[in-house]
Amino acid sequence: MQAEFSKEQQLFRQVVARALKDNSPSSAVRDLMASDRGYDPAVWQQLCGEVGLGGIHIPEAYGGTGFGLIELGIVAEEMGRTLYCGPFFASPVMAGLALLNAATEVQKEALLPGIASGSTLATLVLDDLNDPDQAGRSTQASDHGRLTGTAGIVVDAHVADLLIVVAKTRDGRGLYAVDRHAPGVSIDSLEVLDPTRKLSRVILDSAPGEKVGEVSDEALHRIWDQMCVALAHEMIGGAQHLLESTVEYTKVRVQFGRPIGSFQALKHRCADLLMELELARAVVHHAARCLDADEGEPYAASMAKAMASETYMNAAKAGIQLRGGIGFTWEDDTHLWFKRAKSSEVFLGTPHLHRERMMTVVEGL
Amino acid sequence: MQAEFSKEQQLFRQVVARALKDNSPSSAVRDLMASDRGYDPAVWQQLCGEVGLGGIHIPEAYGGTGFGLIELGIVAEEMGRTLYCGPFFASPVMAGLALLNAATEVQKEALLPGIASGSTLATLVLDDLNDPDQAGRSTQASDHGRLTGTAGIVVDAHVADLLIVVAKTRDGRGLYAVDRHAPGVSIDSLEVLDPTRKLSRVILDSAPGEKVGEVSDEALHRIWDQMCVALAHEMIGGAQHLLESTVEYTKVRVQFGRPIGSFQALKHRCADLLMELELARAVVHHAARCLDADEGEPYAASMAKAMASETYMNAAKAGIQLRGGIGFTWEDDTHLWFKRAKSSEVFLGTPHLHRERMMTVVEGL
Amino acid sequence: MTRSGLTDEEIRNEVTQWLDENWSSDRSLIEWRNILVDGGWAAPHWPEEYFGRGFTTDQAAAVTAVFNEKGAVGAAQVGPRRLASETILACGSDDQKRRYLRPILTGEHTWCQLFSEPGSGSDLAGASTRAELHHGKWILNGQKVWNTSAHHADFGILLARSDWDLPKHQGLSYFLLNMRQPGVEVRPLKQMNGHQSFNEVFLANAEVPAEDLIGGEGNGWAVATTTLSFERRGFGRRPTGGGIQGPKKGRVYEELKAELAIATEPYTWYPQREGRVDLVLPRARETGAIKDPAIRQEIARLIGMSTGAALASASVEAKRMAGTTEIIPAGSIGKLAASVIARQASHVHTMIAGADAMLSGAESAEQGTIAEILISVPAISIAGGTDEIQRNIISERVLGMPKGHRSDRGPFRDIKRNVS
Amino acid sequence: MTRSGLTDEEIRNEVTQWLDENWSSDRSLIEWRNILVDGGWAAPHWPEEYFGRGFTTDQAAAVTAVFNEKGAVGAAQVGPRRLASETILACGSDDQKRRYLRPILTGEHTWCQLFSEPGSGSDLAGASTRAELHHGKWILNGQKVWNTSAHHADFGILLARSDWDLPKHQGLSYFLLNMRQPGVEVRPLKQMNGHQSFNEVFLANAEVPAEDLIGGEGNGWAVATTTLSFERRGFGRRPTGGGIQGPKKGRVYEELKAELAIATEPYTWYPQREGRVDLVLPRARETGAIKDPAIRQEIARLIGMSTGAALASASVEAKRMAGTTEIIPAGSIGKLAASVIARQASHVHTMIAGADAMLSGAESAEQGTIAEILISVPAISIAGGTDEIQRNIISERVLGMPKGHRSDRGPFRDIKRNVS
Repeated sequence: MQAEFSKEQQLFRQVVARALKDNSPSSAVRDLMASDRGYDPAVWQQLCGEVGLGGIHIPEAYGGTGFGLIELGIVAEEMGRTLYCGPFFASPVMAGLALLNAATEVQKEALLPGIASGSTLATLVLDDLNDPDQAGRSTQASDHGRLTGTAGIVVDAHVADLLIVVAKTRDGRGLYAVDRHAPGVSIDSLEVLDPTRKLSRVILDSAPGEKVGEVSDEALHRIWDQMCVALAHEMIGGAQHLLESTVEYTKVRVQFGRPIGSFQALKHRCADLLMELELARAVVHHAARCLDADEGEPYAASMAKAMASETYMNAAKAGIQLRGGIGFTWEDDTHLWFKRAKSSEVFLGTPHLHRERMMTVVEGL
Repeated sequence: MQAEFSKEQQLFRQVVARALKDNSPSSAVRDLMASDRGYDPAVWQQLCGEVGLGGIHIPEAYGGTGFGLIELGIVAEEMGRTLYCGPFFASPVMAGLALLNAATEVQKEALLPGIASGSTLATLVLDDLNDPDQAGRSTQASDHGRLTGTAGIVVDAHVADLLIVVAKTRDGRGLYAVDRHAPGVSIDSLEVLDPTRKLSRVILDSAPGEKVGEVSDEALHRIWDQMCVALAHEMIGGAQHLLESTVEYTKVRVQFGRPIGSFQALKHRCADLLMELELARAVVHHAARCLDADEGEPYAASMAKAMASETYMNAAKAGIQLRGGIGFTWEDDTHLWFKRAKSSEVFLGTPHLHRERMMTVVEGL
Repeated sequence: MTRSGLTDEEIRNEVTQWLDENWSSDRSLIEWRNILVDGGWAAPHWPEEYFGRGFTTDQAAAVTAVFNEKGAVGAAQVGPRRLASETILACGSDDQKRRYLRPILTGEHTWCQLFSEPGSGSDLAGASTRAELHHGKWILNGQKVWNTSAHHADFGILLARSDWDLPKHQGLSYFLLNMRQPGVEVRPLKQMNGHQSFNEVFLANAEVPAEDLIGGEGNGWAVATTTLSFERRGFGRRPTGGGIQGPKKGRVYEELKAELAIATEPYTWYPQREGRVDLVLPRARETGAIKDPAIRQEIARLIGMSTGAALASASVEAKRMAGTTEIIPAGSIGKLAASVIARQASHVHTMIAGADAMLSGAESAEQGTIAEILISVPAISIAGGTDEIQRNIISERVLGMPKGHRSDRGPFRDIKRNVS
Repeated sequence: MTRSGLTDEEIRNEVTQWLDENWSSDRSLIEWRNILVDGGWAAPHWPEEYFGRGFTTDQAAAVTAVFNEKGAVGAAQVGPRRLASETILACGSDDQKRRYLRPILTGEHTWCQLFSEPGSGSDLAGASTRAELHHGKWILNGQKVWNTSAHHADFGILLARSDWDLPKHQGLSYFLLNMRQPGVEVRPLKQMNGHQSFNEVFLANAEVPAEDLIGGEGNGWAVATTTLSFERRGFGRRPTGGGIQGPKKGRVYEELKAELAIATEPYTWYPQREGRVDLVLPRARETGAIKDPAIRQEIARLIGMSTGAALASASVEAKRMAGTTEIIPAGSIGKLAASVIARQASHVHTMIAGADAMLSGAESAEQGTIAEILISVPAISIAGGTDEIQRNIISERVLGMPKGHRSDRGPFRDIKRNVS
């Protein structure tokens, strides 16, 4: 199993970083988070077109670049760093991973190319974002593929063309494709804690869905693991940005006649943050490699999600605290990452749920 | 319910503190912890006689001074501060509280005066020191009062005259008095982590016991609560000593041309310790008042034990860390308190067990 | 027997009789408060020369008790207004007391505090707002920040630098600034939680008459610490509905409600920044999270901390009543504890809410209160002195640990500072 | 192709052939090692002028591999002995290398490190042991501490102050001290966990011939940092049974076992001070604690940290092989992580053991290992540089945060220090 990033992967990271640096400055983030749509279609098209971010992990047979979670992680990490606002996580990551793991060959060929090219905006409708075993709990599919149920929180559904829905069937769980404009589909935008990630409530009232595959418990957990690892990459990218920007701030901000970064209490807090981040980063990168190679600790994804969540929150708290009053203002950018850190902490399972999930696996080893 | 210490109680604390300062310097602690007996009978007699520490919480009718847990706590707190080595916790606290809560009138009159005067050394034989509900689990009393079972850890049994045993009976739990020299009683001294508190294994092989009372679940939990509150006082006394001695050390120890106490990292760590100690101390003193007045939070004792345990350990870790290599030597006294802190942390239930026990009560409120 | 020689009983009788003769809820608020001041009951703990009766804290409490029973409205003394009056009373000239105290009591004047600057937050004494004397007038230039209620204040208590060649604590002077003048511009300041509780105040040749310098030129820091000590004692504490519990009829109540609505507006989210420990158990029960063993551990920790803090501060309060000195350290320990408690409460609220914590607003948990907690708690460890400053105070003043090297000695103009 | 131009294959062949001709387990250890040194295989990565072949790390690894396959015994290079040889190699004179390196390789001489003092722990450069030159001899007076193996060492690498008027880092000199002389007294030092792994060394007019000053007078700190860099790279790492896996017959093995028994004795508790993460799951399973949800949370945290640390250090190791520069910071981050992990492991072991953690010794949990963990873990955050020092290094060297004010500038004799 790969232990380090290859030269190509390091190069790819630079390409992605540059593209995002140009297209996702905090000024853009602020404009987009204030808008209803929440993203810039032109930029998204460009990222999918020129850099191929929409299909990085989608096999070439389905119109993607055919890389794996390692590369998907690189993209997520750089997006987390710049707080890029766009349908990346909803469409290629959530919907894409669901289809890759559970859809039939035919349906993959039908649905994935649009997602990869960015011409289709899809999202995954899961009625439980805390615990995979609960998914589909309150969404019922009739034998004729009519879907009824409510998903309280769906990422970017307000701009999605295609809803990929996990629903309970007579004999298990099925994956369904639903046209956003189909009768019986209603989507209400919700007020969010993190304005850089738009959320909606999706209500299905016997809406017509096309069944695209079965979702076994095993597949569902694999999808969940892969989403968590992508999210964990996003989080360490954000934590990295917070640590860097905070350290820079302490070097220039002066109080009591000296830069505040020369006060030992602040130095030691930053040192502890770096150490925590190094451990989390190592585990997160490792988790992607484990899933790609189907080796290593079977609990790596939950371990990564739990550690990345706590590291991100600690970096966010320090980011505000070390800036003092300025860090609590709207004008300062730190709160944008703080809110992303907080919402990511609870998205797809809080750290304590992931530690428990992790131990269930450990116990069985 | 009393909110502050009365003038009399403050005065009493001074008397106890002086007596222990004179009789329990760390030189004495080191001598006693190296001895088999582990305490100085003359000193114990003096503390029971002149200061009346043996019966502080025992009603005058049974030869005590007739005060409550508040005063018992004052004594325990000052003993924790000086690490006094003696049968106080085994005899008046553990055995005494068990008899006070569960023995018949006749038996109280028969057994408590000796404990109060110090002429009898008693201890409580509990076969489970983690969970009160398990007590008596592996100690069986026959209808004729023959006791059989093993208690893995018993405080000061090696010097006890009288064993107060909690045993399972046909219809519940009973409290039994057993002569240390009776047939079927074997007591093996154990190697301990904290040499200032001697422990033994007590094996009863159909040993003759006199039943002195019934132990209802409610009585057992009251005994447990009271013992925990006494122990919690001992712990905050120890934590207070560690904080004071450590702060003093940082004022005189010089590195890099300045007292290490002028380094902000050390200052802030001590500040956090003081804050933590203030909260724990308030809760511990409050718990004694709650139990004396039979008012307040019914989970106060577990709250106090959990908080005092963590505060003591944090103070102990800091005490060694801030002294650097010197703190890790046998010659330096800090490890004596560190070991007491560690063994007290797990004695009568670890913090997490007490938090769970606490929440069981909270949930029912 | 007490200083002014009256027992609580005598006071109760006197106040009751006076209220029976004078109190009416049909008067205008100002009219009533003028009667109140003339009667000497507006601030009975103040000296007799200045609208008071020189009562002790206990005696004054007896007066308040009667007012509450009768539902009689008291003087306007909430928020920064109170910091101003106590400071003027402690450090002001006879003339300043005559001019400023009465309209504070009657509520005709509202005040704001102008201490912090963008360049000096934790380092208040590093203020670099310029005060220069030109033919009998002080001309002020600079910027202040975190100024609660500045947007509707008539006056401000202001700290500025009148001498750049003296060491930093010695070159400061303290002014009473009239906010209603062209040289003063107030802009609202938005926080990360969306509220606009504070303002920035820009001073461009703002003027202060020589007689509104307070405490003497160069004594600004001494006067400021006086103000801060009152703030630490909770004098600046956010206004409560004091005096108007329950639905009461009458013009004076209407006007008081209006006054309080304005005064309390900036503070609506303050309970959230403290973590709302009170909501934890109800939420844990209704969501079933109270059954989650990992969450139980964290709730137990939280209950322990907050119980300890409540008990500790109660005992400090008791000691204070008994007239102890160590108020500031106790305050710092309490403030530091409040931060730890708020963060733990926020942590527990997060565990309980799970993915629902991604939402905010009226449709979200507790009508948005949980979301507001999660994005307001970071303020508790910053506002009114950061955790780091509290730890410095505790370690140096309570534990007596040695101060580190200072880099801000010598003439202020030579001290390294932020370039604004 | 490599510096000395040999491929791994060529090396393997040459070593194999040489061993076939020379290796025999019936020789005495010293006899064999002398053959080894003469053959040039004792330290192939050393320069050819000094018993080596100038091999690269990879080439040397190839040699070791063959030795292990053949079960052939290598040179004596464990513990402080190795720090001495690498330091002498890097900073020593030609004469010093000729005299001291060979007996280190053969194991005839054992060494100890004499850096720390009671008055200078974290502040190594604050050493105040006096070195004074009297007619061609250095006379040493002072006390050293934490000297592993000093009680059976023949020589010591020693840091002492030769000039009290220079700034503290400039007045130090570095000596090679013969321990077998009247002026040197070694006393064992007992730790809180009962072990005596270290010594105190008292120097009363101990003598060092002028030619055993290393690196030049006043260059002691530069030489010491060289030694420390090797220590940080793990060169000083505790000896392992290297070379004698499994039961092997022959005189040389007997003598090697004896040598290792002495060398490893001080380190028997080192695994415990690291927290014994390996014991956590087995203990949790056998006690049933693995079913306790609160303990599960802490075990999960521990597994996460230790997995992360293992992965991070592996990747640093990889980078180092690739020849990176930032070794020291990476070392500091790893060392700091090791402390956090050890404390968490100790915490988990405590939760698992419950009241049984009150016991110690053979009858207690894991034959006393758990108890030893609980009272040994405090050492991990102190030995080899405290957590505080590591955080200083990380914040200043990795994050580039500004240094604070230094109070130890100017002539050493004027710097405030501990009065011993």
